[in-house]
Amino acid sequence: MTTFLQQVVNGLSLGSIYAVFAIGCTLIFGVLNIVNLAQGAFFMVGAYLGLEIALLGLPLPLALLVALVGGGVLGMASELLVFRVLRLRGGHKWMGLVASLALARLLVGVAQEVFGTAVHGYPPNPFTAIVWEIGGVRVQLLQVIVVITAVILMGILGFTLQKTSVGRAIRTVAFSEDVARIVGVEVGRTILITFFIAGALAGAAGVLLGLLFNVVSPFMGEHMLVKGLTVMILGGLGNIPGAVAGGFLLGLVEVFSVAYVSSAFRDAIGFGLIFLILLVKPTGLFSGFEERRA
Amino acid sequence: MAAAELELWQVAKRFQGVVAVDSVSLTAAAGKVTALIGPNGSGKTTTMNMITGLYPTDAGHIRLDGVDIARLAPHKVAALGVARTFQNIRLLASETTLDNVLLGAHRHQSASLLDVLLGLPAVKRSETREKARCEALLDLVGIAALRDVAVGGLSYGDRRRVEIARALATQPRLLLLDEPAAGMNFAEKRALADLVLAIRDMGITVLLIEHDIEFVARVSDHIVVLNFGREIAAGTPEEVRRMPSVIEAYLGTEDA
Amino acid sequence: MMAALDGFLASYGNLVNLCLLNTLLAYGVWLALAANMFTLGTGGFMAVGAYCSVYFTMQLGAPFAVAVVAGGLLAAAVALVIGAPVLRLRGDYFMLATFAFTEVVRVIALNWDAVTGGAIGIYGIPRYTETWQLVLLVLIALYFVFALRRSYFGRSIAAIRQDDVMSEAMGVNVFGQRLSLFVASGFVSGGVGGLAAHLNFFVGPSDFGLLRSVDALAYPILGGVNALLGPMVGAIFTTLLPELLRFSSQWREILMGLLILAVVLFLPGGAMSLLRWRPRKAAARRPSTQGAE
Amino acid sequence: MMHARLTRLLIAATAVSLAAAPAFAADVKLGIVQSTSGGSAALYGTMQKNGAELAAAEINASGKLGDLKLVPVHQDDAGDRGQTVNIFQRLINQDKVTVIFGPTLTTSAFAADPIANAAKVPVIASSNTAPGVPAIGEYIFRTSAPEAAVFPGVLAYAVKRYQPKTAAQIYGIDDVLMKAAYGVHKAALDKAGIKVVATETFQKGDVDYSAQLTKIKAANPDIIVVGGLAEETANIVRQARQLGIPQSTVFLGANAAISTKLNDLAGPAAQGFLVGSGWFIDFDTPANKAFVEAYKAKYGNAPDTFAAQAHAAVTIFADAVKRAGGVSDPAKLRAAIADTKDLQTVLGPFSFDKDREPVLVAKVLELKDGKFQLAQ
Repeated sequence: MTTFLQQVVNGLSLGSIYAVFAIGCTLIFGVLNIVNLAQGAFFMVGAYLGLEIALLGLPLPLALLVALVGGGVLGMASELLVFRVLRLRGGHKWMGLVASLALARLLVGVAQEVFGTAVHGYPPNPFTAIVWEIGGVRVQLLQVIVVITAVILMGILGFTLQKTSVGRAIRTVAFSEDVARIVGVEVGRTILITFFIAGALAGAAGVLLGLLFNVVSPFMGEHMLVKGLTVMILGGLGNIPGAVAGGFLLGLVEVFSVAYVSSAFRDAIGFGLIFLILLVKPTGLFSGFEERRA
Repeated sequence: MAAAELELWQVAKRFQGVVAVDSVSLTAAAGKVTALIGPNGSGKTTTMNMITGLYPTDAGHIRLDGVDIARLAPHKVAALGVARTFQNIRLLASETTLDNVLLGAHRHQSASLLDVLLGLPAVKRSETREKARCEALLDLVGIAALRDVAVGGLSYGDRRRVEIARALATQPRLLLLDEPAAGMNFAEKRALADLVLAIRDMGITVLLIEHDIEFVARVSDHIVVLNFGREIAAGTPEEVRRMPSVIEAYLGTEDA
Repeated sequence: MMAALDGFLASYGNLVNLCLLNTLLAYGVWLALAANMFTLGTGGFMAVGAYCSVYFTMQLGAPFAVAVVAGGLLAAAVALVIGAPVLRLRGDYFMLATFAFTEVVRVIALNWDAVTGGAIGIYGIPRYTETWQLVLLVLIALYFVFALRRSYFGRSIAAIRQDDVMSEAMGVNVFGQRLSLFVASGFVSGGVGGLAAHLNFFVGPSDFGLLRSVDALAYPILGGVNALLGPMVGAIFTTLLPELLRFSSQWREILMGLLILAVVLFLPGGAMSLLRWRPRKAAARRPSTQGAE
Repeated sequence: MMHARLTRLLIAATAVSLAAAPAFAADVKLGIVQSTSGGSAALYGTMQKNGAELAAAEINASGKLGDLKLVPVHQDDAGDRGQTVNIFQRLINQDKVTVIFGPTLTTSAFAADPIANAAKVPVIASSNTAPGVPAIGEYIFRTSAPEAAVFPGVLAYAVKRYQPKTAAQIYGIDDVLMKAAYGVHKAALDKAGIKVVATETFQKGDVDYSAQLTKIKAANPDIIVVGGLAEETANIVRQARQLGIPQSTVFLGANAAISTKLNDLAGPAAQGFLVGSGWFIDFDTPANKAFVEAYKAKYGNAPDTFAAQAHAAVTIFADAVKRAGGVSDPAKLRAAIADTKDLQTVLGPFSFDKDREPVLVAKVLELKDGKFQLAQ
């Protein structure tokens, strides 16, 4: 039982980061029906930006903020330099995938040039040292902070989408660009904001992961991208509450497939699961509260 | 290649609980022009999509010469001799007129994949035959001169004609036309009406959806009026025109 | 003259082989892309073909040609099995399902030591793949694609790519054609896997992951899906690029990213759209609107 | 007129380039094939490139080879086997290199080494530790000690000091190096009569090992054997301690885990970590001290075991060139490399055995107070 609860704690803290990252991916899909494969690179850059701030001895909230803004700016840049150009030029949707992957490659190359190929860790912080042991289950303060931060970020996003004019604009564009234009939404600006939010979430996820697991490297984004895509499928493409639930679910599935099946088949179980979900219920496990239909 | 009779019996369709077609029964008599009219949202295009197999029906029968086609995949419905045009013209913009029409002839090509890969003469034979047939159809709809032009650059009326030629290239026994006259000027509509009658005279049953009552009255042998997913009236153009329920349905939409 | 060729091949033989192999793969992927199937399953099919063919040559002692065909057939069979359900999915879901397939294959390869050697892979594979074989296969592939494109199948495939609903209504068996193309794509990918395995003495699971699938997709897309030679141009371009940029050492990754971005942004129809060569006389009058979906 | 001038210009240019083209007779070209981009391979590829280039520069400066000058030609294969083969072909047939140092990845070695072997160009690898690499051919050598050469010593030491009865194993299942290391570890544990109570795996790019470690914790082993690179091992050790696996449960690592990164990333959690290696940064010999200093001065960071093994590879080659009296006869050069006996390198006295595997005094190291020290 202790082991079980410990695995739940492990899964939830990992899942919260998956969720934050995947929300960004799914948000862009919901609005534009495209997958931005550069999100993983934004995640990586966010982790480095946070690391640089932390190495300067500045407080961690500031590191998170810088990563948020940095990731967001990169997100906007990807829209302005790549996706908008492609839309204007009538490029096929495939081109967006290839282009975003090239962008990711570029950013990884730059990161390697600037930060080197070695893995870096965040400087020791007081939170890692504090560990509670509740009935044999060990919970780190850092895990709690990461999960709470993730929940707060998701809360802010939810509030923004549901209650603010920006959120309404995003939802309108997601519903239909034409309708949005008719009711006077500035579509271009709204898409730009969407990319900012998605990039910011990726950047924030980078800092959270870097902090919790102490690993920052130029190649960390690719791995996360795969997780993000998996979560998107679990939750249903474009479904934000689904991505939240899917993130936590993937965290738990990974942990429990290690715990009760075998770590050698962890990924086979994860991917086998999404393969089945796609075949049986392609709209995702959580399509009950899906906001839009294609 | 005799004209086919289409019979719908209590056909229904809903989308996520929203009723699009409640219960429609109608008959398109063989070799006649039947028009399906009604206000926007009355279920006309949904009905047409069910006939062509695009949407599975939720209830009822769709029979083509007595054979139920409600559960067939669209290409199988097409193989039974049902062809259609689309309300929002669906052509391959970068392809030429002839190539677009040749797509309709797809199911009449007789060369196998092996013939194609080995470059056997059967390929050329089949292609030449179908090309000739399609060119004749271009002539029939009056756009022979546009044969090698990419359809993206054609006028609205011409593109509708390409769609009709493409549908005819499938050699249908039943032709479904979804708002064929939309966006056409007076002269074009007249020519189109003549074309529809000519098609009927070729022995093809025609079922058309149209808003232009003048046009409908001109070409139709029989009219079915839909509202709120049900047929509310049916008869010859003269009969339908006098029915109070029809007038009400049309006036009603102006209020909404 | 022959001596010059020999000298060239001694230095660049592997590069030539890779260009040919990737060209073949590009046409395999093109088969899927041509009907709007954005498949990330290529890596998985290659793995199936590679391991199967190596099993045939090394364990069963089968002739090389038999082994490659067996690899292709097994990959085609797998494509048939997963294709039937997966093809019912819409665009992005299809892409993600094939991606999941490739990853599942990779994890199986990592764990099925008896056949795949696990992470260590299989080494000491005899070198059977020859340049002339690859040239011949590329020529055959080119001819088949050429014949297919200009036939009525080519027309219906192009129609499926642009508007599958309309194509279906016109009597084209969209599902049947997609499935056939997917299976054919699996066959070619599996065959290429077998050829690749017998080129460089070694196969391992890291050869066939997501990156392999993405690279394979990039070939025809960068070259141009609408042109006969597009996949070949894309494959050769992408294969030569890292070698051509070798002078830039550490900047290579960055330059590659930039160059691919430039191609995508400035030539959204692929590199072949540079030529704008059209076989029919209507070319000049074609409108510039493209990629309508 | 214009034409004539252009032609003359072209002729002149050709003449100049022809004159410049042949290398000086005194140049010895060293092909260095290491991944400096393309994912995790770049982590240790860069280290090896640096180590090899440093060694070449030092040898040139020392004048040990007389008028022979070592000219390193580095090529990045981006961890991609296809590119490795391309590079080997070109280095051998076009650049006419005398020797190749590398490649970074074992999988690349299996694909590319046969080409060099056929062309009689010696290859000295410094990071391929999987079994079977030198067996590719008699021109293939390595300075990287295979796991089998170092781990039994480490385990013997651990048995003597802690008397473990049970062990858990965790390793990178998709990494050739680690999969091979796992096999060696397992065999050694079995031989020592230690029961393996849990076997867990992870994959490249994983950062969270808590699920595996929670499982291991439940099995309560006396020791934990990790088959992972330094970065991975560091996180495993750190997360294990966070999950409450006590400091008394000692970690044993693979050869590849020796890096200052281990301490940087794991911190005090790694206290007591045991590993075996041919080299460690505080290895107290004049050659190694000079190497560490020079490396730090030139590249701004500390060398790791891969850098040292690459440095040793070049040193061994230079020594063989001297003994062979030049590089004109590949067979003689090969024989000289193979005959390397007790050569002083940064790894200590170095020899090749008859299978062209390194013979090194494997040292058992313990991470104490942030530093690898000889275990006492």
